[in-house]
Amino acid sequence: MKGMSVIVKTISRILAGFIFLYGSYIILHGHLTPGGGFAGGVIIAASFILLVLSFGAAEIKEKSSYTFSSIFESLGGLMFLILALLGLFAGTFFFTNIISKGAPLKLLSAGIIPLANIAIGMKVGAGLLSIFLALAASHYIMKE
Amino acid sequence: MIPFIGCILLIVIGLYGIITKRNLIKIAIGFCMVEYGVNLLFAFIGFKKDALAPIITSPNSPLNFVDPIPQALVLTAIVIGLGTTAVMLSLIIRIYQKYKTLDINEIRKLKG
Amino acid sequence: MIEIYLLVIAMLAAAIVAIEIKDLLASAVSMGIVGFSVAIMFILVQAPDLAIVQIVVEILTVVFFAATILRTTHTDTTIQKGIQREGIFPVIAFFIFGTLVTVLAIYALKDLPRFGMPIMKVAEHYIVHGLNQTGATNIVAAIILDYRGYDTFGEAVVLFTSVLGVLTILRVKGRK
Amino acid sequence: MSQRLSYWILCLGLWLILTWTFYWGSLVIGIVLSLLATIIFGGYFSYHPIKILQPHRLLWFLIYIPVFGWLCLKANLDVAYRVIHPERPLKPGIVKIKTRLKTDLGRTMLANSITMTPGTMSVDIDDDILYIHWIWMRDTDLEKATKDIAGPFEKYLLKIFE
Repeated sequence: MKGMSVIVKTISRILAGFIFLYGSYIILHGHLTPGGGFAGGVIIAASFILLVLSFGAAEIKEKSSYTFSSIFESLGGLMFLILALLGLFAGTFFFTNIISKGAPLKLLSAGIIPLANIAIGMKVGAGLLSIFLALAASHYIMKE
Repeated sequence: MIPFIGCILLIVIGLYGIITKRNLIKIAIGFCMVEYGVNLLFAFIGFKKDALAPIITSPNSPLNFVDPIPQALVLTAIVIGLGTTAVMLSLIIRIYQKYKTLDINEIRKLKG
Repeated sequence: MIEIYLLVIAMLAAAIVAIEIKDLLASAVSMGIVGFSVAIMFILVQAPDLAIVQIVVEILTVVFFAATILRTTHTDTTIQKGIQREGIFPVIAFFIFGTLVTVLAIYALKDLPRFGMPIMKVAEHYIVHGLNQTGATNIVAAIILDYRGYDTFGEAVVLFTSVLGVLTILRVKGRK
Repeated sequence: MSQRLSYWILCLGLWLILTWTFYWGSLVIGIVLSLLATIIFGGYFSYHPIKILQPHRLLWFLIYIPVFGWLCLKANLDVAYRVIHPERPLKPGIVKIKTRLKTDLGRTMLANSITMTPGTMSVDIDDDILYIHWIWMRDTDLEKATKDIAGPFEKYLLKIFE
């Protein structure tokens, strides 16, 4: 897969970071506004997919992107599991919200829910990115 | 009642694609249709007339919300649907590489 | 209300086009139309969380389908005029199963509450106590990450398994 | 390095617009996230930060917006006239033009401006040669076509981006 023309490249250069920031905003405000880990994670994956599509699969270092996305996916899953186990370590149940709730309607509130959102976002984004790389990037799959 | 019947019709259209079509990608699209129909049916069951989305905007606002539980169930189902679709598509790519066709009758003949 | 009916009609038309059209790329795009009308209906029934996820996931689904179609073939060669002898059995099977599903579904729909008047016994508890117990103002986030955390955990496991499946199916050669 | 600084400023501005608050927690998270976005994506960005700080570029950009609107309106009326006219005076074709802009961002803006005015559409770009699909091919000559299509935009874009 070759890259596209200079116009597409220039625009996607500017937009990819903005899309990443928007996805992060959706994840971090998941407990206050619509959105959350699922939506934000997919948006972050979309920002990387935009770069891959516009610059072409030959441009990216495929091996290291696979390694990165697997590391992030495992990290997300591990973080979610640790957050769930925190309640068990504190002497209550699995998935207890033990961190203080904070003031409502503020960004830093709701205990473990924002952290769990971040974990879910990392997991979903990295997982979908590696699925996309496997489906669309060329070298990994076939040598026709 | 009519929106529910619309969802059922979408599920039946997906079923039609799965059963009668012989192209593998059409079958995958049929599975997606069934998934959309089920998700939409869930969201419609939770709808309440003249109610708001389940998000508290200020501490003293009235709690007249639509049912949040179907939404929470469907939210995970949508992402899982994308994952299963991806597995289906990767299988389709492999089948095409091996048999050079997407027609299931041809594949059945070429098997072995 | 009328906009939901119109969108349902548009969605069903796009679904039929997606199943029947010959060009597979056009078929994937028609499936995108179905997904986007589903997203708009999610907004109309006051489910913004679902609408955001549906829109983004729909884009990715179309991208995945396009990637697959670029890898394989563009045209559906199985479509031909008239019904062949081997094509008659699936049609009969569809008529049997389709009528069965429709009749049973409509029979089951009678037990559901009417459209627009849900029974909210459990949800009432979550709505009233959600802000105090979890601190999250988005009730849907409170449910998926606090009250029903197990559910989300199972979802994460399923997603992990599907990623594993895709990478295993598509890898070039096994490790020695 | 300096390109990354300008990208960081842009990202932080976007975060402030999104959250619309100066609550300290949100501000700290915004700064960290903009840094993250800059580290990951900033390497692709090539626009010198000095150019953002020069006020006359911003002034020319503010002038460019109404000029572009006026040109767009004129092109709209022109295409509408061609559609309504009973003889349909159409002579479509693809012409080649040569731009004087050097930076990628300037060329992108020029191509997008040409595409957004009705009647002309940029099809492909190859270094400083643009291929334009034109609904009424007045000239096929390179110099004249450049003057006709790109001339009104290029004057301002040269001052903004070069």
